[in-house]
Amino acid sequence: MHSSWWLTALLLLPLAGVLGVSLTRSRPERARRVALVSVGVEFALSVVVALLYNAHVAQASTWDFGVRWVVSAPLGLAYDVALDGISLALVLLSTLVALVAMLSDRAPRREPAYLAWQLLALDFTVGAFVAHDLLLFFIFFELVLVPSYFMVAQWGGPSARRAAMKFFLYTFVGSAPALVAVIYLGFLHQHEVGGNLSFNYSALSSTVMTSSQAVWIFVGLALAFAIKAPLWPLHSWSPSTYGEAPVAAGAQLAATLSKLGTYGLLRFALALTPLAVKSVTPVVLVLSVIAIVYGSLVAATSRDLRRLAVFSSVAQMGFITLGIFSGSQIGVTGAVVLMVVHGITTLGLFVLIGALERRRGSARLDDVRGLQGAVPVLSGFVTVVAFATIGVPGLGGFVGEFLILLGAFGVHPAYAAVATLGTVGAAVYWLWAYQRAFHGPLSENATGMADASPTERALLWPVVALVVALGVVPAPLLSRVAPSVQQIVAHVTPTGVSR
Amino acid sequence: MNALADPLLSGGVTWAVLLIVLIKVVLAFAVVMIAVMLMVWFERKAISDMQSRIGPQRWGPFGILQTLADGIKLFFKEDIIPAEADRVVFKAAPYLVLIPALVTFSIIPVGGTVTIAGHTVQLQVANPPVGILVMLAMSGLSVYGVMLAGWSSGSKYPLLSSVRASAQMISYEAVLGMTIVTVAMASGSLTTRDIVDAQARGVWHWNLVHLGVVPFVIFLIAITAESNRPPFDVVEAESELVGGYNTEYSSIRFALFFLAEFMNTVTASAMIVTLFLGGPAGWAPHVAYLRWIFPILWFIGKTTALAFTYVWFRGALPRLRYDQVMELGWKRLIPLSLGWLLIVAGFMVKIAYGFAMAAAVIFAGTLLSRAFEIGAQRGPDAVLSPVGDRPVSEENIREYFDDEDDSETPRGEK
Amino acid sequence: MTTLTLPTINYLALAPFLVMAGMALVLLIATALTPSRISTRVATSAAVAAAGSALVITIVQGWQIARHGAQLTAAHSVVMDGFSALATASISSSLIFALLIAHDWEGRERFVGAEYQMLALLATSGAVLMTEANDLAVVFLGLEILSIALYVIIAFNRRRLKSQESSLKYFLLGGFAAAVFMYGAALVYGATGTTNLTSISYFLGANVLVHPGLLWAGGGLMMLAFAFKTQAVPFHFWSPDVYEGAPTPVTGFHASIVWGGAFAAAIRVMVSGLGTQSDTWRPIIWGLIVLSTVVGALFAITQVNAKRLLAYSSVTHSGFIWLGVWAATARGVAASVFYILTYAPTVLGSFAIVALVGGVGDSDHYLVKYRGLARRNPWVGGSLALLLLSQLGVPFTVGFDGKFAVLAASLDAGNVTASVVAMLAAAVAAFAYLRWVASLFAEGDPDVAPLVVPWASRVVIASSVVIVLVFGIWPAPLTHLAQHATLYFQP
Amino acid sequence: MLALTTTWPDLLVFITAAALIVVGALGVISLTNPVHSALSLIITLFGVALSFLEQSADFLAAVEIIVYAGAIVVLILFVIMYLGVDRHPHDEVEPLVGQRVFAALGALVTVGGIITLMAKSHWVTGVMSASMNGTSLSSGQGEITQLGQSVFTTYLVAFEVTAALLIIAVLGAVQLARRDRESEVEQ
Amino acid sequence: MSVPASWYLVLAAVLFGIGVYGFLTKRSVITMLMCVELMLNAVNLTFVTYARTLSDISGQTIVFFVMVVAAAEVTVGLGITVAVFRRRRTTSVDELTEMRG
Repeated sequence: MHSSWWLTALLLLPLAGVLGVSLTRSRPERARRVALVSVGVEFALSVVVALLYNAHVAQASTWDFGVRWVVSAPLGLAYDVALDGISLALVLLSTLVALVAMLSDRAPRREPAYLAWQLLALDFTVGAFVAHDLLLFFIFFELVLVPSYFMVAQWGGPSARRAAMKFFLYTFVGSAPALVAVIYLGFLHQHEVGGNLSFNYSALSSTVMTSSQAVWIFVGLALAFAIKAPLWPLHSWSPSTYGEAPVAAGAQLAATLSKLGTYGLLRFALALTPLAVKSVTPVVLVLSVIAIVYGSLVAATSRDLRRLAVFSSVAQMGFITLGIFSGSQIGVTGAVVLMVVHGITTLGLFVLIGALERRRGSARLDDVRGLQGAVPVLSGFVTVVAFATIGVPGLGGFVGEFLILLGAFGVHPAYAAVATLGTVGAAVYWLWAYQRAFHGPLSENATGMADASPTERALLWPVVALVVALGVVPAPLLSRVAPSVQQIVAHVTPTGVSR
Repeated sequence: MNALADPLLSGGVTWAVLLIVLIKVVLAFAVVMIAVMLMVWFERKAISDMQSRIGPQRWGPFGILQTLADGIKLFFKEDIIPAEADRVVFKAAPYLVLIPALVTFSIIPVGGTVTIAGHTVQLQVANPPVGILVMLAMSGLSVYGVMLAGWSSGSKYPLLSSVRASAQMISYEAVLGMTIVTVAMASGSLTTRDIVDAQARGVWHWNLVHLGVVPFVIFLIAITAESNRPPFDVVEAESELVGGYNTEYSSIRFALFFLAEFMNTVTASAMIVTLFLGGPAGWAPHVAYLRWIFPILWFIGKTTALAFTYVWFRGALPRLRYDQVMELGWKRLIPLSLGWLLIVAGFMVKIAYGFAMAAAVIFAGTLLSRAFEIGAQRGPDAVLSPVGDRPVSEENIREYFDDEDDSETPRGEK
Repeated sequence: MTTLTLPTINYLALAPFLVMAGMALVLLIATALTPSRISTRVATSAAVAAAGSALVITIVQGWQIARHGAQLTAAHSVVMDGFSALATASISSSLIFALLIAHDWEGRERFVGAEYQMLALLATSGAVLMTEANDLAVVFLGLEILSIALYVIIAFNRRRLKSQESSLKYFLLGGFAAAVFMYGAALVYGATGTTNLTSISYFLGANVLVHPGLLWAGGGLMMLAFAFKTQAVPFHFWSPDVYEGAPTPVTGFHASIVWGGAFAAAIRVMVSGLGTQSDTWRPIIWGLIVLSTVVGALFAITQVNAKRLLAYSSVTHSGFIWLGVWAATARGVAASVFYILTYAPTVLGSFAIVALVGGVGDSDHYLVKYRGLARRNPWVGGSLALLLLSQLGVPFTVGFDGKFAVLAASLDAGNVTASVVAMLAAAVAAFAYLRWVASLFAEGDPDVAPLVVPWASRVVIASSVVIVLVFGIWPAPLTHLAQHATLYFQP
Repeated sequence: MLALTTTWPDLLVFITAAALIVVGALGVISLTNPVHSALSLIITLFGVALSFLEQSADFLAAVEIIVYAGAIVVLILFVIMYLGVDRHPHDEVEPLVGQRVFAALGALVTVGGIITLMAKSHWVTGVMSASMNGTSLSSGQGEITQLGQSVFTTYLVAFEVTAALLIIAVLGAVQLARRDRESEVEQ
Repeated sequence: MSVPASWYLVLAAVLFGIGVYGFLTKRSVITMLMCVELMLNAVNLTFVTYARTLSDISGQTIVFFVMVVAAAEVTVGLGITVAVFRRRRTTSVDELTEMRG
């Protein structure tokens, strides 16, 4: 590890963008330009960081770019950032999503405030991913709520305010016990080693605790993460929120916000409480499997793309948790891959939702027939993205799900089997429905629909390309993620199964 | 200073002691009653003289039994209780006036000490360690009688009168207290016996002289006002308030008020004598077995002189207006007595402190008088600026005076 | 004659009190000696000067304490330690804010004269006295100086009946609470033979009471009174009415200055005096915490009046501060002080805006009035949103740091359940704040003219926002200070 | 102070004081006319003063009468008369069902609890004159002197700050009772 | 000294209880004020009793302060009552209905 200002720059850049946007208050177009530039630079920066990653560190450590600066010793507050493979993947995802989302959202009247919130959301998400300190992560994790709330509440659909409130409260309630768990863990550590309160990740991960303490801490943390993800029984805020969110916000929220939950589960809830794993794994696995089956089925029966995005997310989150808790390195790696892929596909879905809503006023597909004839390119994009979400081989989703199932089969075959069946069933159902909407004669209400515009194509092609690329050559991603994953798995299950 | 101020009780309570106490009580009661009777007569006579009249003369020598005759007459008159009256309070009020006056007398040393059956007996009913505070407490309580008498009558004028009276009494109580503190400070004790003893060494040790004349004057004025005597008898101002708080009273209850008023005069005189004029102290010849009688005579003499002062006040001075009474109390006497207290305290510690304190008091007094002047100019306080240059429109003012009316519905929702 | 040896007095310890009460006297004398009424500007400047000097004095105190340690003075009835210095500093700076808010309010209501400033200074001097009181009698007197002056300024606006009614309610209940407090003090006196907190503590340290019932009863009654003053449930019922009725600048007084005094005294009595008995009183505080946070949050979400909402919100916050008291450790004390220190400017800033929106007559306090405020006055609306988010406990605001500090302290002392409950309640209360924040940004009535923000309010709002943000992101200076806010005596 | 060697006078005094206190207090809460309540309060005050006397707190007994009976209750009576609420006693309707029962229960439980706790603690657990520099109350010395000593040593600060309290009281009373010209506008 | 301190303590507690009961049930502001006075007197009695029991003058000194406070409190309280009464013509707390909710 070596000290470096890269991550700090990554965190300051969107803030500078916010400042720039707020300085151009009266001119929306200029504000948009400023915002776009800062997001673009941010994305470029993250790519540079990705390229620089681990170029100059000993192979033993997966953490890079670390900076630690104690803000308040008695409170244990510290500015402590670092990056490992998993974070790197998600940081890249976040910046990409933000860039595309911002580009795709061309609603006529977008106040600068909206752009500022978007930038802030990006900033906080990146902050959470690069936090190398439990408390700092938690702070960013909480902070993301504020821009999300405002974006949804103020620029969303007719009942957005209510939806945003529901979303905020849901997640806020979840994070209440999490904060308690965070502090509790900090004290366990402090009482063990003395000195000031510290929430440093590396330090905390070696905390000695009893297994019941571990379970309680896990439950406290996991609750918050599970709500944010959202994991199956706690997902009920998501349909209304994503149903009402403006497209760009929806993309940003669905694609990156949910990763905060799964990332937190993997990085903190799981890795900091190895002793809890044994007792909580069955529960999480059951929930994951239920989520997969339930999410897939609901997603497959929904012709509304927003609803599809929501429930396929639920299913995918099920896969991710299944992977995380499979206890095998392959499974966890798969989970990380799936996080990235899910982010990209969700982004694609929301870009499509935006496109459809511009044309038809809504993203519903159940009242149209034979769209393939009218808007072949758009239909093609829908197909690819949808296939990716249900894990059709050759696409990114497949790699993730495959790895997860592979990992899970080795350890918990029964769960894996059910999960597989669930997806297969859903795929069948989905294909059948797809046939109705896209094949056959064109229905009247779809005539006159324009096909994808150049901008839309310019945005969607890279998405599709990425999905395909990740499906075909996942190696660059895997090679960066795997060592970090291995460290976590090794920490959680010292004698662990690794295949 | 002794914890046990009364040597009589130091040896424990025996039957003899109880008997002595009982005798003292009865004796004091009798003496007070007779004194009151004489006081009434004395006042009527003296006033008559001042006004070139003759005054009572039928009953007894020089009409000395006139009071008794009046009492008997009143006793046989019809006892009227107004329909609107609060009966219990109405009946109780006269006693509430009388009792404090009587109790106050119990702490006044009328003479030195005598030895009866081996017991040293002080010639005063009681000598509690808190001494002079009893007088303050009683003057505080005497407010009730007046106040309740007026209130319970269920009539407008008595009520007004009683409110006036009680306000006046409370105000002057503060002055009294402040002067008493000065005296207590000089004597280093609160017991009346110690106060008297401290003055026993000669006229120059009398508090009248010892403390400067000011406290004496203040006390004299204050206690006159406290007992609603002329020229501070605004509560009974016939021209304004019919007859005062006891307008509705008749028969024996009225007599009780009357009694109380004169008893207060006697007590007040005795109290001044005790506090400022050395009480029973005075020259006494060596006469075997009768040495104890001279202090008593001195006491009676001094008290009579003061009682005459009261009568003189009544005969000579016009009645003050009510607001003048209150102003005198609050704006003159209270600051003055407080200032004098501080000066005396300063001198008691060190002469230099005394002068410094005097300077400070004079400075404060100047400021105070300036403040009074300004206060008098300013008139009643106005919170808003005068209507002429008000930038707020009349409508707005309406609105914000009305803000209480729309309590339930938020304004914005209309 | 017996000689009297006066105790030595360290006037530095009493200086903040003396400065404030002294300035009140000066204003009183000036009022009497000037022919025209003193202008609000002069009165405010004088009072702010006094508060500012008190603030400076606390810095000197802190310096002295750092060099020579904490000390008892005036026959051990007053103590000067880091805790009192910091609490006094918090109270003094809150007073500056409160005075500035009141300055604009007096201008709007066209009040002239220095009465308000005098009473505010006197009330604050009572709170200051409470922070450094080391004797139950002094605590009581401080409490009463604070309360009685407060009754008057709550009823200050003679044109508003609400103001007087709420003052009456507060007065009656406050008198009741004072009597209860004193009865508790009497019982503690009987149980320990002294009213001096240090002596009480020594006594309890040196003697094990076989039958501590008397002490329990006394401590319990005193705690009841503290709970009343700090708006802890179930003794909070007066607070919404008083918040609604009191003039808005006075409302700001409550959660800053009154709390400063009341919590300081509560901490000193409970931790310094009865610290050895913490096992006994902790369950009571536990109940207070759980009830305050939950009830406060539940009622806050149903309110339609901004001031009532803030009243219930402060009930919740009170529960949080009690969390720090519950811990009864150095960390807990520091956390509570930190919370008060940061909550005070937050709530004062909020009330500055509420007072502005209330307008002439100080009566428009319904939440509907706030619709679109952020669109009409972006800076004011944004500030209010930030202040509310801080009360909600969003990270990078002082609200989060404060909650974090007390939670840390209470968890450190092993109070997991109450901490979880408090956090959940805070999440529920979030609804109330959010609804308000949302309405700030909603489309408002276009006919409503933007607010005019006078300079004093501007100063208050700006500084509270700066404090909330700067110390929210970088709380180190304040936490550092709070760490030195140790009690003179802690068993 | 009466140094009595026999016990029955003490008992008698106590019984009298207790009777005065309880009767007076019950009167305060049961009489409907506020003036009668106030008078009843005076009875209680006398009982308290009497019990002070009995417990060798003569000075306080006097002060109790002077301050409470002589000033506070007079003030209360003043206001009652000034407001004219004396002639129309409130009809004592219970606004909340069973409020009295609950209040009685609450008061009973509180008082009972306190008495029980006190009794269990043998009424007093403090050590005689344990205070650090408190002035001990020893017989043979004047009680007033000791009070003075205590006020100017142990409680010096407390004593001095009462000044602030009194200033507030005066200032507050004036401020509250002031009727400004504009308040006539609304009538 | 014969009467045990406990008798006085119980007497004080009873007085306090009566005050509390009255405060909770009475609706007239002035009567409530008087009930607070009852409570404060119970406090005074307790302090004096303990001062005797403990042979410590502090208990008596504090009674002083309680009295001062009582006086100040009554002054201000009655001031507020008068101010409200001027506007409302009632001293019953039930009729203080400006604020609800």
